[in-house]
Amino acid sequence: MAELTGTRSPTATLDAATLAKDFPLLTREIHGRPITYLDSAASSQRPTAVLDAMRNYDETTHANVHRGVYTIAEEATRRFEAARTNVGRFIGAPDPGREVVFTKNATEALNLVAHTWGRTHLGRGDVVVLTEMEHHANIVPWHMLAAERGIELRWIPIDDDGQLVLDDLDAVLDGAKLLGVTCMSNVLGTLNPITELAAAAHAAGAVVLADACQSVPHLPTDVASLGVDFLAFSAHKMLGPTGIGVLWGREELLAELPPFLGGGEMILDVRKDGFTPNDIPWRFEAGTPPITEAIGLGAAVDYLRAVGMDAVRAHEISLTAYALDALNERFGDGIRIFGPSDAEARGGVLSFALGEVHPHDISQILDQYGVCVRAGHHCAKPLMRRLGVNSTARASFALYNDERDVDTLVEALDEAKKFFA
Amino acid sequence: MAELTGTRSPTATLDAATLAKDFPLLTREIHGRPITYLDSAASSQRPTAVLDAMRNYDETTHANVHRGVYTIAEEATRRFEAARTNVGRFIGAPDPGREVVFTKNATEALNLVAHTWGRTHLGRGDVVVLTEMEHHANIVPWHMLAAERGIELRWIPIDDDGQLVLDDLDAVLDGAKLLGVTCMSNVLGTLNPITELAAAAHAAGAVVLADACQSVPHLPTDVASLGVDFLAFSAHKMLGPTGIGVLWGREELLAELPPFLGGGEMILDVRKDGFTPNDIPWRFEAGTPPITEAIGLGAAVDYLRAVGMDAVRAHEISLTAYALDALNERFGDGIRIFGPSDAEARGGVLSFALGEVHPHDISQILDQYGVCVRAGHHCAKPLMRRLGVNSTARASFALYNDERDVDTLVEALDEAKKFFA
Amino acid sequence: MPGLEDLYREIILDHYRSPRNRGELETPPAVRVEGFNPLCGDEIVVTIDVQDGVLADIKIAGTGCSISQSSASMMSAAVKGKSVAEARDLIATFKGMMSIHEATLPSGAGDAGTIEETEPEAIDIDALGELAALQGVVKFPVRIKCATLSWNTLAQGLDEAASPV
Amino acid sequence: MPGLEDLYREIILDHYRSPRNRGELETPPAVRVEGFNPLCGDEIVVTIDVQDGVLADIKIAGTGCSISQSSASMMSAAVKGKSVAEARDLIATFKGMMSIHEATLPSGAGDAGTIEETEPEAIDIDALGELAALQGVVKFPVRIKCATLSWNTLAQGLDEAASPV
Ligand SMILES: Cc1ncc(COP(=O)(O)O)c(C=O)c1O
Ligand SMILES: Cc1ncc(COP(=O)(O)O)c(C=O)c1O
Repeated sequence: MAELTGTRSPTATLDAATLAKDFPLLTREIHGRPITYLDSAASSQRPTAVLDAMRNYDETTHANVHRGVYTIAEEATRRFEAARTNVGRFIGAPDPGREVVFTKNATEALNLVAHTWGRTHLGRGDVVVLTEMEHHANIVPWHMLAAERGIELRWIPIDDDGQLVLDDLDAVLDGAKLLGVTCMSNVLGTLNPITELAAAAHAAGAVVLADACQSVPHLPTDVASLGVDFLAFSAHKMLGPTGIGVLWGREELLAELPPFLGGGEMILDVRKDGFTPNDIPWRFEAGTPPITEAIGLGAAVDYLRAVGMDAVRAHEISLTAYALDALNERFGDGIRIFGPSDAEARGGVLSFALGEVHPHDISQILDQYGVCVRAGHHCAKPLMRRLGVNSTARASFALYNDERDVDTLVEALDEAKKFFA
Repeated sequence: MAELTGTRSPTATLDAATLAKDFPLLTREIHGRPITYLDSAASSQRPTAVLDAMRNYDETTHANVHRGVYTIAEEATRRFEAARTNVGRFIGAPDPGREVVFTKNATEALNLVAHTWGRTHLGRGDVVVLTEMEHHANIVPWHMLAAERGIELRWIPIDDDGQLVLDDLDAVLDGAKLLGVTCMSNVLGTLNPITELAAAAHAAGAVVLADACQSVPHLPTDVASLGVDFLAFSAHKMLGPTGIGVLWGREELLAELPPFLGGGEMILDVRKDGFTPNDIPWRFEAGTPPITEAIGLGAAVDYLRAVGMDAVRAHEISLTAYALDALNERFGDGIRIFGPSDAEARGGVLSFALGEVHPHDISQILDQYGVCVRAGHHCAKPLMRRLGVNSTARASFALYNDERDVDTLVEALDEAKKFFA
Repeated sequence: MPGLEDLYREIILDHYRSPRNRGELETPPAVRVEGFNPLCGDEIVVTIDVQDGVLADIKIAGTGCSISQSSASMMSAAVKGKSVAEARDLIATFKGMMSIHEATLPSGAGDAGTIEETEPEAIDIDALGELAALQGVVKFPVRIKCATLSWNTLAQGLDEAASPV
Repeated sequence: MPGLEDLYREIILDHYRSPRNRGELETPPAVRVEGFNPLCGDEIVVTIDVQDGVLADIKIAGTGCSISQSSASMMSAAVKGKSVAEARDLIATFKGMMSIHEATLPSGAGDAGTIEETEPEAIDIDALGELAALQGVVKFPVRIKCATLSWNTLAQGLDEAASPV
C-alpha cells in the first residue's frame, strides 16, 4: 500500500515519547501514577494540533455550511470541504471531493451501505459474506436486512492463529452479492489480505465493503490498490474527534445509490408531492454535518501525514513484537495471546487471557497502576464464541506508546496475577 | 410553558452586550467592521464555557464510553450520561436518563422516528399530517416512507399572517396516524400552538412529532405540558457544538420501538444468526456516540439555564418588536416581512423581501458591512412556493444580539437598496 | 490491593476462590434461569428448587469476574433455605444498596466534572450480613452490574417458579 | 460598492437592470430547458431556436440574483446568431473561467485556514468579450453557481436540440 506524502521510507522512524508530549491527556495521573493509555483501539487521544484546529474554527469561522453567502459561511464551507478533500487524499481516493461521505461514526457509514446499496441490490435469498472476526457494526446492519428481506449471511471462518481460512474462499463467495470484511481485527490484530479478498469477491461478482476502523489510523491506506468498493472508518480512532466518521465509496457506485436519511442538504428540490436528491456526496449528508469535527479530522490527518504512516506502521510493528516477547517471556503458558503470533502479520492490538483472572479484574487492577486496558467482548461476540471466551482483556497501541508502556503493562499484569492467585 | 431552573420571572432580563463577550467569534471583524451575526437560526455561536468544557473533557477524560472499567473510561461514561440527564431535565423529560437519545443532528432524530415508529406503525394508505411550514428535515423522511410504503401526506395550510389554518383541523387529522409539526418556523418565526395541536392529534388517535429546533434554543420547553410524543432538536442551534442532536420520546413509545442503526452499543447480544437489542436509550445509539459533543451540549444547557430561558424569551420578543418597527419604519411598503406581525406570536426570525433586490445580493452587500444574514429557501421549499418566492433573506437573533445589531442591519439594508435601485 | 480495598474485600475474594453452591440442579423439578451482562459477555446460570414457598436449594453455574462470582456465591448461601418472601426481601435490600448508582444517574448539574454524588438511602445493611461487604462496589459504577447480575437472575427465577407451569 | 467592485462590475449591473433577450420563444419549434440553483431556489428558463446548426434565437426567463440574471443576459447576447459549435466553445471557455473554483475544491493542505488558491488555467479571456466582466465572481465561490446556471441550462438545451425529436 503506497502512501502519498510525508515520510516514505519503510525504515522511517518516530519518537513516541516526543510525540506523546503533543497529547494533553497523556500528562494526566491516575491514582497518583502517570497514565499508560493502552486503549487506542477503542478511541485514541487527540493532539493539541487537532484541539487547536477545532477551537480556532469555533472561535473565528463557525457558521452553517453550504447555505450562506456571507464571509464566515463561505469560509466555513471552504474549510469543511477542504477537510473532505484532505481526508480523501489521505486514503488515496481518486475523486476525493465526491467520494468521501461524512457520517457520525464508522457504524453509520456501514449502515449507510446496508440501507442504500443493500436495499437496492439485495432480495430474498441473496448472499452477504462476512468474516467471523467482524465487529458488530459490520454484522448487525446485515442481520437487520436479513430480518427485513430474507438475505442469507455466510461466514468466512478463522483458524487458531486468528487468520481467515481462505481455502474454500471461492465456494463461500459463490453467488455472493457483497463481502463485508474488516481490514484489521479490533480483537486479534489480524491484518486481512484485502487486495486478494477484493479480487476474489469481484471475480464472484460481489462488491466489497471494508471496515477500516483499525487500519486507517495505523497503516498507509490506498483505496485504489486495495481494490475495495466501500471503506468505512471513524475519526475518533485516528487522533480525531468523536462525532464524525467516513464512508468512502467508488464514484460510480455512490452515484447510483438512493439517499439514506432525508432532510436539508441532501436535496435539490422538495415539493409537497416528492423531492429530488442532491449530487454525491451531499446526497448522503442530511442535515447540518459535523462541521467542527470535520475540521478536527482534517487536522488529525495532517498530523498523521506529518509523522508519516510508514513510520507509524514501523513503530507499531516493533512495539507489538516487543510486547509479544515481553508477555510470553514473563507469563509463558500462563498467558494466551489471541491472534497471529507474528508481529508483522498484525496490528498493535493484543487481546489476551491471563490464567483464570477475569478481564474485568485485570482491567480493574491495572487501573490502579494507571494502565488503561479494555475488558469485554469488544463488540465482537461471534468472535468471542469462536475463541471460546466471554471476554478478553485488550491492550492496544498508537503512535504515542513506547516500550516503557509495555513494561508498565507487564509489571501491572504480574501484580494482578499475584493478587488473584 | 414552565421552566425548571434559573430565572423564572417573566420580566426577567438579560444584558446581551455583556453576554456577547462570552462568544469569541463575535469579536471578529469582517471587511474591517465588527461582525453583526444574525444567522443563529442556521447555527448559533458558542460561548467560551462550552468550548472550555469540551476542551477540558478532551484533555483530561476522553475514553470510549460504556465499555471500560478503568478510571477515565468510567469518568467519560459518567460525564456523558450526566449530559444526557442534564439535557433531559432542561426540556422537562419525566425520565431524562431513558428518554433522551443522542443523534448526530435534529435531522437524524426526525429520520429515526420515521424509520422506527414509521416502519412499525404505517402501511399503505395511512395518513401523516404535516404543516406547510415544515423544514425539509420533517418532510423528506416522510416522502421517503411514502415512496417505500405508500403512506399519504396531508398538509395543514398557512394563512397570510404565516399562521396555521386550524379551522378544518379535525377533518385534516381524521384518520391520521402521526402529526409532524414544527414548534417554531425557521422562516416565519411563527410559534405554533403545540399543546392545542397535540391534544387534537391525540383525540384523533395520532402521535405527535414536534420539531423543536428553533424553539428549544429560545423558549422555555416542557415536554410534559406540550403534550407531544417525540421532540427533536440540534445542539448547534442552542450554543452547543455541531455533531449532536437530540430525540426525546415518551418512555412507553420509545420502549416499544425497534432499533434504528445496527452496531456496537445498541445490542445486548449478537450471534451469527441474529441479535438482541439493548434497552432504551442506547438501543438507538449505534456505535461510538458524539461524546465530546454531548459534554458541550450539557455545558450549553448550563449556560442557557444560568441566563434563564424566560429572560432569553423576553429579550427576543423585545428585540423582534424593535426590529419589526425599525424595518417597517425605514422601508415601509418597500419591505415585505413574512410571518406574524405581532412579536409576541413569533420568535426572533425575520424573513423578508426588500423590493426587487434578490436575497443573494442583499446578503452579499450586507456582508460588506459585517452583517451576516442568510439568503435562500431555508430548507423550506414548500413554504417558499406558498409564499410565492424562490428565496428570502433572513435575519435571526439569539441572546447575544441587541438593538445595535438591528440598527446596523437597517443601515446596511438601506445601502443594498440604494445600490440596486 | 491498595486503593481497591473497598472493592476486593477479603470475604469477596474468599467466595470467589471457593464458590458456594456451585453447579446446576436437575430440571425439573428445579427452575433454571440464565442471566448475562452485555458489557462483558458474562453469563450466569441459577437453578432453584422451590418447595412450599421455601427456596429449598439453589446452585450457581456460569462464568464471571470476581465480583459477579462472589456476589452469586454469597447470595446462594444467604437465600438457601429461606422462604421465597424472605429471599425477595433480601433481593430488594441488596439491590437497594446497589441501585444508588445503578438507577440514579449522575444528576443535573454540570457536565464539567461536577457530578453530584447521591447519598445512599437508609437501607437495612444489617439484614445483609456478609453481603454488606459488597457495598464498596457502588464506588465502581461499572462493576455494579457484575454484582447485581445473579440477583436479577434469581428474581426472574422466583417469578418463573411462582407462575403456573 | 467598496469591496465588491470585482463582483458587481458596472456592465453586470447594466445587464441586470436591462436584461437582453428577455422572454420565451414559442415551443416548438424552439427548445425549452429549465435550470435551477438548489442553493437559493432560483429558476431560469432558456428557450432556443436552432436552425441549420445556427442558434438563430434565444430568450431567457425566470428569476434570479444580479449575477445569474446578468450572466444569462450577457450569454444570450453573446451566443445569439452564432453557430452551435461556436456556442459550445464559448460555454467551455466561460465554464473554464468559472470552474477554477467550482470544480477544484480547496486542495490538500491544512484545514487550519491555509487553503491553497489554484491559479486560473490559461483560458482565452479575449474570446469572452464583455463576459470577462464576470471573472471577478470566482473570488466569491458561492456565487459561481449563480453565474454558471444559465450556461449549464443552455448546454443542456443544445444537447436536446441536437438529439432527434
Ligand atoms: C425547524 C428546523 N428543523 C430542522 C432543522 C434541521 O436541523 P439540523 O440541520 O441540525 O439537523 C432545522 C435547521 O436547519 C430547522 O430550523
Ligand atoms: C473494527 C471496528 N469496526 C467498527 C467499529 C465501530 O466504530 P464506531 O464506534 O466509531 O462507529 C470499531 C470500533 O468500535 C471497530 O474497531
